[in-house]
Amino acid sequence: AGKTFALIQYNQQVSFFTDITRGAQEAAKASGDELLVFDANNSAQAQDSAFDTYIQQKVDGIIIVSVDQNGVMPAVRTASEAGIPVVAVDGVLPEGPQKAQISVDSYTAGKLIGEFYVDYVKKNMGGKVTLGSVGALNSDLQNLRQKGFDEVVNAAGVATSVGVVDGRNIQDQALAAAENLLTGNPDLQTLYATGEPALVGAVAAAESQGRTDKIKLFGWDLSAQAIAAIDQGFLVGVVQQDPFLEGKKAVEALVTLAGGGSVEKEIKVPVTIVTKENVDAFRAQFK
Amino acid sequence: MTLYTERQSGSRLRDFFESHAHVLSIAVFLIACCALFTSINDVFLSPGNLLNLLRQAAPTLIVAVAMTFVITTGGIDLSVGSIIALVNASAALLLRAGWDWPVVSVLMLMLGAVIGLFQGYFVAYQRIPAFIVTLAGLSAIRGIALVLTGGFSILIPPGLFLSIGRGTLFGIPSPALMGLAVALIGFIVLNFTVYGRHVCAVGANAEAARRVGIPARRVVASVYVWSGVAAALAALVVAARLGSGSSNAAVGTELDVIAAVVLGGTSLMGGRGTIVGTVMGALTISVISNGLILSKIDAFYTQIVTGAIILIAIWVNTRIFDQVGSVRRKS
Amino acid sequence: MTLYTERQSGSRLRDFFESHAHVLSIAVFLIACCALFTSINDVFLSPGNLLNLLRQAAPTLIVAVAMTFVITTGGIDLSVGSIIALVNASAALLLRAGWDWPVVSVLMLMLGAVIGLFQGYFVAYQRIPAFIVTLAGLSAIRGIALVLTGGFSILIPPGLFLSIGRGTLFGIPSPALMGLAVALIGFIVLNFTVYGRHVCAVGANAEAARRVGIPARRVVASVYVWSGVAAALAALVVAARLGSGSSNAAVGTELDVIAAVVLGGTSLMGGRGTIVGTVMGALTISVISNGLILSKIDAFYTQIVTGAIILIAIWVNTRIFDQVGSVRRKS
Amino acid sequence: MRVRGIRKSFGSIEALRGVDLDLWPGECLGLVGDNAAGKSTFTKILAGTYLPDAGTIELDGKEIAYSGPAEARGYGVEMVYQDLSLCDTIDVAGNLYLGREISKGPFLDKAAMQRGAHEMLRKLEIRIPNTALKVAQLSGGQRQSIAIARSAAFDPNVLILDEPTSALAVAEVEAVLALINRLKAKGVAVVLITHRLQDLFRVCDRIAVMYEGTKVAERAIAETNLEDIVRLIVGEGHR
Amino acid sequence: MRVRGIRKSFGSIEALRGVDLDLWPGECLGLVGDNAAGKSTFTKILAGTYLPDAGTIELDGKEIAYSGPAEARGYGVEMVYQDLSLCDTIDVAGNLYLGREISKGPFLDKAAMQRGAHEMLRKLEIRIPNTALKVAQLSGGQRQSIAIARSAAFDPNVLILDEPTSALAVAEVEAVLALINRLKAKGVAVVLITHRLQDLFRVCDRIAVMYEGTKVAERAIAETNLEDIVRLIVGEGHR
Ligand SMILES: Nc1ncnc2c1ncn2[C@@H]1O[C@H](COP(=O)(O)OP(=O)(O)OP(=O)(O)O)[C@@H](O)[C@H]1O
Ligand SMILES: Nc1ncnc2c1ncn2[C@@H]1O[C@H](COP(=O)(O)OP(=O)(O)OP(=O)(O)O)[C@@H](O)[C@H]1O
Ligand SMILES: O[C@@H]1[C@H](O)[C@H](O)CO[C@H]1O
Ligand SMILES: [Mg+2]
Ligand SMILES: [Mg+2]
Repeated sequence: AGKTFALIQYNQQVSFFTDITRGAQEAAKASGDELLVFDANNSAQAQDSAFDTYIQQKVDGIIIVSVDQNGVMPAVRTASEAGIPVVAVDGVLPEGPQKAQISVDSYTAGKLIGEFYVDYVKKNMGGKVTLGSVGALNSDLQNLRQKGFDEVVNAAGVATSVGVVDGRNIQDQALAAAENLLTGNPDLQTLYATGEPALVGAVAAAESQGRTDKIKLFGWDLSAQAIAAIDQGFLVGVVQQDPFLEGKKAVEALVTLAGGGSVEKEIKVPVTIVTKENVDAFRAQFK
Repeated sequence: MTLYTERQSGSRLRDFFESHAHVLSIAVFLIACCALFTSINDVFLSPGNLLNLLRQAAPTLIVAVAMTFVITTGGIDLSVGSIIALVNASAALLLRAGWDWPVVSVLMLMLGAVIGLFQGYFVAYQRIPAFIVTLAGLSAIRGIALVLTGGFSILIPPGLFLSIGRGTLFGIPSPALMGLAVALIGFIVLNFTVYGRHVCAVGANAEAARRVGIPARRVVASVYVWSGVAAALAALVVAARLGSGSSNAAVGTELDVIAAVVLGGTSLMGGRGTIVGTVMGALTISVISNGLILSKIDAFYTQIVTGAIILIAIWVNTRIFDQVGSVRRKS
Repeated sequence: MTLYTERQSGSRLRDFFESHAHVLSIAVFLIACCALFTSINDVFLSPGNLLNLLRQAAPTLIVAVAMTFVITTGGIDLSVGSIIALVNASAALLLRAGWDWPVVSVLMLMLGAVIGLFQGYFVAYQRIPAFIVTLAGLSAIRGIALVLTGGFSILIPPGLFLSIGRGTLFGIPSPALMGLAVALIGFIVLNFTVYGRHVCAVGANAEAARRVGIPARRVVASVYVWSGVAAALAALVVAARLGSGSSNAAVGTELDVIAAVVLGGTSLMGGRGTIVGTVMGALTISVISNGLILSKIDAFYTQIVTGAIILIAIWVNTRIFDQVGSVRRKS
Repeated sequence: MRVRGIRKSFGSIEALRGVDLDLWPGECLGLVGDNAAGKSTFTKILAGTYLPDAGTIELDGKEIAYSGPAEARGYGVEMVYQDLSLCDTIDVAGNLYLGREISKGPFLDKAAMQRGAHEMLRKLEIRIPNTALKVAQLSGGQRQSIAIARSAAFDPNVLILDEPTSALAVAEVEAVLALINRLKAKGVAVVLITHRLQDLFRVCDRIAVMYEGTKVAERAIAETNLEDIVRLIVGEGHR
Repeated sequence: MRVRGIRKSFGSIEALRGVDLDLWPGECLGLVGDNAAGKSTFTKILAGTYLPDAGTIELDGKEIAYSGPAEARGYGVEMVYQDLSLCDTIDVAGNLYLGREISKGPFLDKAAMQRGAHEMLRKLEIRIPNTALKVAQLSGGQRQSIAIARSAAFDPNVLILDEPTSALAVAEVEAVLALINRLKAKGVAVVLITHRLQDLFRVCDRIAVMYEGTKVAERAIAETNLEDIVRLIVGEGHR
């Protein structure tokens, strides 16, 4: 107890990240340690600078939710050389001195939702559909989610893609892009969204175009809007990571390390594909 | 040799072309874009898509009309995207807390006005460059939205509020109607009222305006109030369309809005503004992003194509202006 | 009654204060910020942290020096963040493909120059507002970076290149040295060369400059070349610092850079620029973000505090200027 | 109007070092002096454009402290500035009515202003074919005419003219001098700054001479002549 | 210099409707005309600032087509513009040497320019206490003096003065007239636009009169007088 840890965040505009922060804060409170949070607001450079500053400040451990997985490595090495343990959350860092990686592997999980999608299309949609995607092309992770998903879906040959539009990780941009995708493809049957802003935008687009009865959505990251859409039935499956747990485990790992213990290099957190069946378990979280 | 003749008064039509060259050329460009996209994809001209287009353009359009006033005074407002985020988040929070939607709407417009007044005060009365005041606003105001939402996107409970964004009247989407109404009001105010004249005067020569007794500072402050109110209105539309409020809304919108205004032919130097041009500028931007998706351009290329199209639009604009206008006025 | 006396020539010191008021007041503000953060946290003044600060400020500083030239001509360059992204991504790709780092570095500076020249051409020779040209650039150039990287971050293989970002000379980080060198060159060029004089003249009165035979268009085009080159240099620093290239780098940097320049006292209206002010403006921005981290401000509040501090800095600046300068010059 | 002890500095330059002046209705005061004597600065203070560092202004025996030119205009003080102070992007009629637009409710009555503008220009014998032209497109003399027409149009009590005829052709100068005489007859107090000394003798009742920020002499028009004024301006023989 | 058939329109306004003019070294040509006659537009074309819509300019018998004012300056054509064309944020010395800075390599030789500036101003009897002042801070007459000093300083072949004395006080006007006579003696061709007709008779050899975009008359100074010129300008009795 009484240690100071720092959490270097990606941004604080998306529930996913805020949940990591909350989980970390709760764990820190429980162990009686101080947690400093830095919001990089999507900037890799700002994360690098924050590392420098925290190293000067001689914190006892750093949690990094990286914007650029490769771009934080020099800072991670410097921190480790200064004797400060680093734990990575969410973005998967390359091989390096970080003590632990707590995340969902986006590529693998992309494949997972891909398999779920293939399954669903075969069972409920006659095995052959059209597919559009709303991505965030500037996000490395979300591109991996697209890649994993596409590979599985293409291999199964169940969908003809009409293309990916760029929601830029901004809700209203994603909405406009999704709307245009829908009007441009009046018979579109399925839509895949790779992150929270994209999914929120896609849900709103389906509603505003009055297409909720003709289209099925799949995507990433629960939100209140997503739960409502699941209830209405047009959002079929959502990959839900457990960011709160990730944040919590990250602090716990640092506490262990600071106490001289050791932790597993890869700390697994479960992903769930949330559907109508299991959505109730998540309601409380998004009130 | 000593033949005293008066000058012929030349063609008024030529004067008309010259003084409206900017607006005419963006009009030509807009039509060209529409023709191009129509030829690529027949969905483009479908009524459904056109209504879509209007609805999507509405938030940008609403803010751009007010921004035309700001830019006409020689100022700029970089904070509009952040104001949208803050109002949009606040509205969602209040609605979720059970407040009535008319109350919330009015309060939100007032919030926009207050923010605008605050910024306008620093620009007009403390003479701090508008770029800086509103850049500070850009950072701080979104920061407030962040604090209010805690980074979560806030669901707006179903209800009448949502029809601000999703309703239709006579088959026309309500955001489009609001956009057109705002544009019409802006057009009348800028061109036909004393206030509009004062806005131009302040932008053309602030010191001269002050010297003839125009309340120059009050006029300058006021345009920021309008851009605050317009951003708030746009925020209500965005919130109602998304059915949620988030501090993540409208990132970067200020640049779209300013691009719309300048594409339309309003001068960044102040003194000269055109609402008709702004409307077409805003539509052009929406048409481009809509048309590119319909044309199934690879999403990776949309940013490149968008940038290129804006540059070409303005370039053609300048060229046409130079041709119609005084040929080779300057060497 | 008919007493003919000459005016006393007043205190030169007062003139000095007046004409340097902006720079003096940002200096005062910077010192005040440093004092404040020192009192909150003793790490702030530690040599390690100060070197950190310099290193962190370097990319902004490098671009801000060039931007001072651009703004002094009355222009603006919104594309610098995107140029950083493109160069940074291209450099990473070339290095990964096994090219030698000196070759890559030179090529990248040339790439920056070419982009700047392209934009400068449209601004100077096609007379399209700089705001629009570089706004189009902001979109298109980052778009190219996106296409090149496919949206993924590119790892730079270990090697000498990385020392551009991480090396030290006499204990001073190499980015800091580059930043200071660029600032020194900028200072000399702007204040003591014929070219620098022409940059001011073009910004003060472009038509007058043209009339006295200054190659006004060439001068205007040139400043965009410098900002392109400076952005490329900053990109190399960033790439070497992070050991990776990404199309996501330096989003929004243009606003930081412009804020640094204007905080320093360069006028957005053109004709008056100060490199010393720019250096202090860039340092102030870095000091604020560094100091806020050290002060353990809740992350949710940093944006608000940053915005507020910028506004206050300029406000104090204006106030002091008004005091030192002609008191109540205008009513 | 009674002005006492006006001082004004810009940085190290003491533009005005204590200037006193009296002005009576229906009279024209000529204000002359070398370049940079402080004439423009002084009259700008009278018109409320600058606030003085020291000194008082009394109007009809009451001391007034302007807060700006709008207020001065409220007292009926009008000025033609040396830099003209026109809005380039606004048309001729708009500039003539700037700050005093004819309106129906909040709306501009453009037709009435165009008509009124024609009338104003006609009275001053100014030939501008089209009052809908932007001011930026006019010649130097035309621009100056507009500034003069504007200042004279709204029944001022005090009219200050800072080198109003510098860019005007012969006939137009005559028209301005005639205008000044008309206004004097109506009881307007006129201050005329000019370097065309011969004009002074055609309209002025008194002449004040400034030198390096002070008033060095004041002469009734009957007591002086051109050579005397020139000598006073240059300050020869007085040092 | 031989100029033929110059035309220039701005939108619907035909500023120049075909103007011919000859100019000889060592002579001063007065160019007069009503406001908006087209004098400034015409001289701007001579100085390369505007390109004509039609017409030719010959210099020493060779036809030249300017591409801009820099080129005209190259031929030794200098002009004082009616709007002065100064850079407000640059100091007095800097404005005097604008475009022709004294340099050591790429570096400005500021000391030499300050010295040179003092010299130039002294020659023209212009009193500006401090050549390091920004031009924005100067009075109207001081600004005009600087524009004149600049144009005359670098041995022009053709010097065009567009109302150079409009804001000058008596002594300064004299200095400018003396300057013109000095330059004439050196073989410079001078074009003087002015509304102070009496000045014409002190320096000009010929007077050209413009009216509504055309040249309507040309008179040798010996053949004419003030009344004649006034009549020519107004166009009375010729219609
Ligand atoms: N805004 C200003 N800033 C600094 N100095 C100024 C300013 N305005 C005037 N001055 C200075 O004040 C002095 C008086 O200037 P002013 O314009 O009043 O002269 P003036 O008598 O009108 O001359 P002119 O006949 O040339 O117009 C000059 O030395 C000038 O440099
Ligand atoms: N840039 C321009 N745009 C449009 N019209 C112009 C422009 N410059 C001049 N004109 C028009 O050309 C005509 C001639 O103007 P010019 O300035 O040459 O007159 P001038 O003889 O110099 O008059 P003044 O004695 O008043 O200076 C005027 O009618 C004017 O309105
Ligand atoms: O993993 C996270 C979240 O899932 C969210 O979609 C934002 O981007 C990613 O980094
Ligand atoms: Mg004056
Ligand atoms: Mg003229």
